[in-house]
Amino acid sequence: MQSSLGFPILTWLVFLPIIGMLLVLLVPLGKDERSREVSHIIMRWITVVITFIQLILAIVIYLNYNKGLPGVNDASTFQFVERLTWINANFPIIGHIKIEYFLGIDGLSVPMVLLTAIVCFVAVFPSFVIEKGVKGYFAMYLLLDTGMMGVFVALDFFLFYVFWELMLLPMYFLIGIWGGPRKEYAAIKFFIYTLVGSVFMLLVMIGLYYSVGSFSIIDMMNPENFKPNSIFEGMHTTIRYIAFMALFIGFAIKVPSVPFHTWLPDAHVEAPTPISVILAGVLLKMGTYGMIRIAFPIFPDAVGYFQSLIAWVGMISIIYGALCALGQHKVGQRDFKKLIAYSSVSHMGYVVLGLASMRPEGISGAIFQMFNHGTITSMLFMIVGVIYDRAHTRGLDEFGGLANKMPVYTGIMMVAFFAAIGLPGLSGFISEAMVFLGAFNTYPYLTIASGLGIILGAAYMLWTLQKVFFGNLPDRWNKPWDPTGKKFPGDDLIAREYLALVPLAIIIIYLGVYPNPMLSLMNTSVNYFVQFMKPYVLIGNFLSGM
Amino acid sequence: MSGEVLLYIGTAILLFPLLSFVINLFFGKRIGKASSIVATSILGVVLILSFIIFYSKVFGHFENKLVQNGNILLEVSDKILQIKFTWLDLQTIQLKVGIGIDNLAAIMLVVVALISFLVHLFSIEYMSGDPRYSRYFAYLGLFTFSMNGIVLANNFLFMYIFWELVGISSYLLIGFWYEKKSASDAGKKAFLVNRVGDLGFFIGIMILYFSYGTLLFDDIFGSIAQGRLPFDSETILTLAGIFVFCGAIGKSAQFPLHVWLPDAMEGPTPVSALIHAATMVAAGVYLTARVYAMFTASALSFIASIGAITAFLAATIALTQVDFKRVLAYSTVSQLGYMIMSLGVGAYTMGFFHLVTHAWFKAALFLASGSVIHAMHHAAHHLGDHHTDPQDIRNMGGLRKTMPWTYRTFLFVTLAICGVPLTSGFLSKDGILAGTLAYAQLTGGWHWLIPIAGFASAGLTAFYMFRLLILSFHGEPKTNVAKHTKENNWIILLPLFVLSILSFWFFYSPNPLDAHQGWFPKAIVQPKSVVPDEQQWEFLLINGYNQNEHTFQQVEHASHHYINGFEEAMHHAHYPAMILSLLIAGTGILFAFLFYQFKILNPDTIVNQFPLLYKVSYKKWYFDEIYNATVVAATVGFAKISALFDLKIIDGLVNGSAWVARNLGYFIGHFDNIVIDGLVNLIANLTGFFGSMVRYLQTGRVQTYVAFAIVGLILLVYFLF
Amino acid sequence: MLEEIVFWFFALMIIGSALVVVLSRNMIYSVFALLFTFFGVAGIYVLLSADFLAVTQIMIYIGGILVLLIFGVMLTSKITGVDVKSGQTGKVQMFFAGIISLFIIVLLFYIAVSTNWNRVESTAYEVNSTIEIIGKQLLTNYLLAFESASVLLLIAIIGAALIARRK
Amino acid sequence: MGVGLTNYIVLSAILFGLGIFAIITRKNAILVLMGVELILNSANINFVAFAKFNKLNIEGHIAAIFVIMLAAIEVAVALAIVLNIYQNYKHINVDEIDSLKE
Repeated sequence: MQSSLGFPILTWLVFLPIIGMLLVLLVPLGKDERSREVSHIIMRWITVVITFIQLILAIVIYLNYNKGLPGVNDASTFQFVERLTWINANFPIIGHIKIEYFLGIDGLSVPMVLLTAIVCFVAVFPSFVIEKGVKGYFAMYLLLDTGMMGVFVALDFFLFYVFWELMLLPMYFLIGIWGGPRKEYAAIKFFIYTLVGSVFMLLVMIGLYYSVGSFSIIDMMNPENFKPNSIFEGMHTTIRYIAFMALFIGFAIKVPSVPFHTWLPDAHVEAPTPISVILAGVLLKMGTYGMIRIAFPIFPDAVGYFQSLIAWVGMISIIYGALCALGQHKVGQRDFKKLIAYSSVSHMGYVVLGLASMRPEGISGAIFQMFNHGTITSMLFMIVGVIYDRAHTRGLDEFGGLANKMPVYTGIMMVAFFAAIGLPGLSGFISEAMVFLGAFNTYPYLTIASGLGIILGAAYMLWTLQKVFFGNLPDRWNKPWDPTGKKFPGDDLIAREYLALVPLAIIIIYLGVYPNPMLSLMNTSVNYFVQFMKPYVLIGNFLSGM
Repeated sequence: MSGEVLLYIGTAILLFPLLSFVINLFFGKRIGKASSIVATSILGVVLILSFIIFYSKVFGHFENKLVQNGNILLEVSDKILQIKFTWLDLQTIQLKVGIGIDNLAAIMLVVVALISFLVHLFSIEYMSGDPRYSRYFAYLGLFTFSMNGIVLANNFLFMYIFWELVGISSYLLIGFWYEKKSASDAGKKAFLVNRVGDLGFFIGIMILYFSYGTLLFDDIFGSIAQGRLPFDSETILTLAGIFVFCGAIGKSAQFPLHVWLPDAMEGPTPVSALIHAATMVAAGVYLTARVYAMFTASALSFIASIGAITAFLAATIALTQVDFKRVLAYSTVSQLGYMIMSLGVGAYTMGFFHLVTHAWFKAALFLASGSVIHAMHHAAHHLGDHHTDPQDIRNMGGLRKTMPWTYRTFLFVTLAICGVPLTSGFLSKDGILAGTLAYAQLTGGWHWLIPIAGFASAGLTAFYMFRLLILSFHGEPKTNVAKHTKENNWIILLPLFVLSILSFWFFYSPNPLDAHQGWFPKAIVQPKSVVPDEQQWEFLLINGYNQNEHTFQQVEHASHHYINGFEEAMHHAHYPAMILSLLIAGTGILFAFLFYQFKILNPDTIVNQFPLLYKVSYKKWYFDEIYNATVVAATVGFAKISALFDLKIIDGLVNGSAWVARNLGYFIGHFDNIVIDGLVNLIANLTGFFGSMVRYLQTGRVQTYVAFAIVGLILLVYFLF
Repeated sequence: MLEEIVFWFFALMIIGSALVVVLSRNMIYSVFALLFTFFGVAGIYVLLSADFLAVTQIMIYIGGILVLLIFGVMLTSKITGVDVKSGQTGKVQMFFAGIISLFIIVLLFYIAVSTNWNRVESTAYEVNSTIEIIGKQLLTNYLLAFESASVLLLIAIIGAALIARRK
Repeated sequence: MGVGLTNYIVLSAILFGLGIFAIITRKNAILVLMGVELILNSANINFVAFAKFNKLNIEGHIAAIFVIMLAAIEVAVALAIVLNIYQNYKHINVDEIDSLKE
């Protein structure tokens, strides 16, 4: 099926940043201070323009997306499909290998494509403060963009894996070179954790290939495609359970779910602000996206077997993450960013819980939560970045009374904080409520226990709010942030920060009041997905008609 | 007016305060002082619209009508006017929401709009000079919007949404002076304590959603009435009711979550009047009334007990408090307990009636206290005295002379809250006490404790309210500040007058001794319970009475017949309850005068005689201490443990495995170096040897390369031909 | 007959002087021997009825390139003349180079002889001069190449000047 | 035996071989350059000879013209490079300029 737009929009979407990367690499670095400054500005704006075009492409996709087609395991209803043979050769020993360049999107991936485009665009603005190795930074940034976008549109498992790994490397360098004091530790930790997950994925992928004879994820979803006597043939076999678990752990590391989460706080604390934004905003979603795109539909029988375990993982992540976040007020470096990193663990727990529910509300809520967490947490990290840029510290105990010094900033911050708490009228509420409503049907007690996460979430957020923004300003911050007035004229936000924060705030409020534009995108696919999984899994079906 | 028009007006009422919020938030700085005028005039419009709705709905008649307009369904009947539309569309599941106006909502709208308007008016003067003047009015707008949302919600989802939104506006307003740590602490505490209640509320919602797949009140109650129970179990139905009631426990500051309300007095006083006395805290009562039909007998007993405990507990605490606003706060808690208790025992109408009357006089009390504090504050400021706490009643006294009008209104509304005849307070309180008596008679056993708690609190209320009045207004000024107070201007006094006038009986009933002769009981009739008959009190079952047609007119005709056994018992209990409550209130007032006015009895002797009792009361039954020591400490402790666990154990494991892997790596590295590398090196050396041979060819000289190229050419030609 | 004599004269002149170019130990000799080589080639051109080319050969090669080369020699050989002699590399290299050169000569010789050249010799003097034809061709069929060549020349001039310039 | 095409080709072959010899053996960069000139001349002889023995096809002449022109350019640029090398190394011995090895 040809792309419905007459040009391969997904390819453009994915590889546009590569073009941007080449452009950035071609910008000559001047010899003296001023010409170098000029070339930095050029590189920054190249990145802004490229990501902006990407955003526009994503919006074009959104506008032309047909909401009536389900996708999921039906290759003919994927949209904007591009399918070419990429590698098709006979190899000695391993035999015939056919790998396709197979891109396409459905309701499960469209929200993620939009999210990636939005987050990559807004995260460029906090990148403006990077002064060291600007060329390498933006080149890596754009490469990372390609990798992430590729993961969300690839339908060939091998291609998916390639993009997955492609994303890993720039991230490693971005943390390892432009990070904080313990950057090497954080970078290598991130790298090894993710690599472990990738290895699991690779093994299962190869096994699936020999069982199915194709790398197409869609082919793998159909049990009839499994060759007789191949390792994954049949249903409810031990090897399938093991394979599912391997995939699940691989993705859970990325989510990250407790107990595979400890790379996240370190990576966040050390990463520069924009990279934290991307890490929390997009990268974490790849884990849950992988579950719903690959792990669940390929091994539905194993999902049924492990379903309650998955729900437990979600519930523990929610509560444990929230407790750890609360604990940051008392333990350790009392780092603002670490607190938000743990809150991410907690919020991504909602996604896992929602997925485990296998109900339309739960899964829609989970995908919506992925999107919302992407926007909200991006905002939170940028908010931390704003004061870090000014005060060069992120200690929770070192501030106070910022509300008087920076009123607009505080106002915008409140939107993000309250959205994270799950205040109605902001997008976080709807997705969390949907997750809860869905999950309660399948796992009532676990859901009630997860409810504690809401209270704890409010506790650590309000505590932070009080410590950092309320009260009186310590004397050391009384003077202007920047005495020269060049970098930060005035105390409050500067235009660049408005550009990054205000669009996100608008999205959060808009989707909080009127979520249907996002829900309608995924409805058909989610319902189809639920129907597809239904024979294998536990669904709270007290309600007649469901 | 036709039903559709009323619904549009209702939508306007909902959205106008939001407009005020947006205007003041974004343009407040620019328009400066005018922000108060903008906000107040918007609220004025809302007030007028609310009166229109009130009049049309309560005294009007509507033809049944259904209008489907695209996604939006308009439903008009005598019972309720409502809009339903799909908000969350998941194709297979469509979550419908909407707004509905029935008599309950119509009356509540007027309460909210009027008090909100008066508080806006009051604040123009009270808040003048505050650096965040416009922000204050923005928050008030947000609050009024959310409160109207609660009132108009016809489904659990909207109810919950606006429930949280009032929570957040309350948080913002309590912590309005956030430079004070105590203020931001109080805001945080209020929000978190409410969150605990809200979690219960949300669990209740989840149970109901799971069972019925919808969140509209109509549909849920309809399904229960058809005998479909959650999890097919009456116990779960009871539990669902109690969980939903948890929301009310939080918001209406009922035992055991009442601890946030007194602290909330850190907010500006008009806010206390609006949110923490009259409207938001009454939302819990409103919610209980709204979903009254789904409570089983057990759930109602639970509600009644919680109410009774709260009423008594808060009254005992109020006895010894010295902060003007805290006394009023505990009084509020106590009165809210009354309302909840009333709903719990089955006196539905009287409970809601008390909500309305209490809203007027409690708002008046708070605004009067605001007037006093404002005057004290100005006097202290004038004298340059920054040590005298303007809220401490031990610093007042003699204000009767300096602030005569405030005193008069305060006196009148104090009489109202004590339940003295000719006031609205008497009507509602008397009704509630009669209800508890009837309830105890009909059920017996330990339920007799409920009327006892009710009467005891009535007496205590009379005592502490007069203690407050006497200590602050009578006698001689105890400080210089009190002596120099001045009466406030009309902007402050006008709301007081309006509210105290509304506390006269004649607004509600022609007979100052019996509320049942007024319009109120006819407008607010107890909804027919939808729970299975065997799960409800027999005396609450409505006999031969079609709840779907309880219009004003029909009820008027039916008023001589009791709708159920409870009504009858309550009617019989009316006079005993009245006499008893008058006696007890009179005793309370008398003692207050004996103690504080005539000084015949010395309060200190009592304190010395019962130090424990005094301490318990003064320390608020140690609730804060107990919570801090248990729940808060445990949570923070768990948080600390988790954070440390994460840092040391999980991360330790990760780093430990990294360490193991590294050392394994070293070991393998050495093994590699010696054994495997030996082999590899051999091969490598061989390769290297050949390489170095070839290397001689690589001289780096262009000439050599040319020579090779030519040799190559020759060979090529040779082999090709 | 005359043609043969002329051919052999020039051929020997070319080979002889080229040998001197290649073998002479003195650079100045080499350069001057090159002059004769070029001159001989010009003669061969005349023999091949390429009159314009012959003139060009003399003008450019002898008048331009050779002069440049002499300049190069003068500028680089320290003017004292110490290093005017350009010693050849070792004998081994000479030997190998000789073999390679011989091989290639033999190879080409073999090719030249063994190939059946489909030659259609024109009547030698059909036209008086090739100048007119070349001129027309250059400005019609080969215009682009011609112009490119001029641009190339310009670039080369600038480039050469830039490279040779002292820092 | 008349003077045929073969004569010219053989002549050019010899000239070519000598040019190669010069390039390989000579140390001095300028002499290497001269070798190149010899090669170019041998090529030109071929062009013109083939032109003559192919109905006096003028294309051969034009090719030769361009070769001459290229030779001029080459010498100019090459000499410039040689001078530059001379400035850096103080000699122009090609076999000692072997930084390509590294």
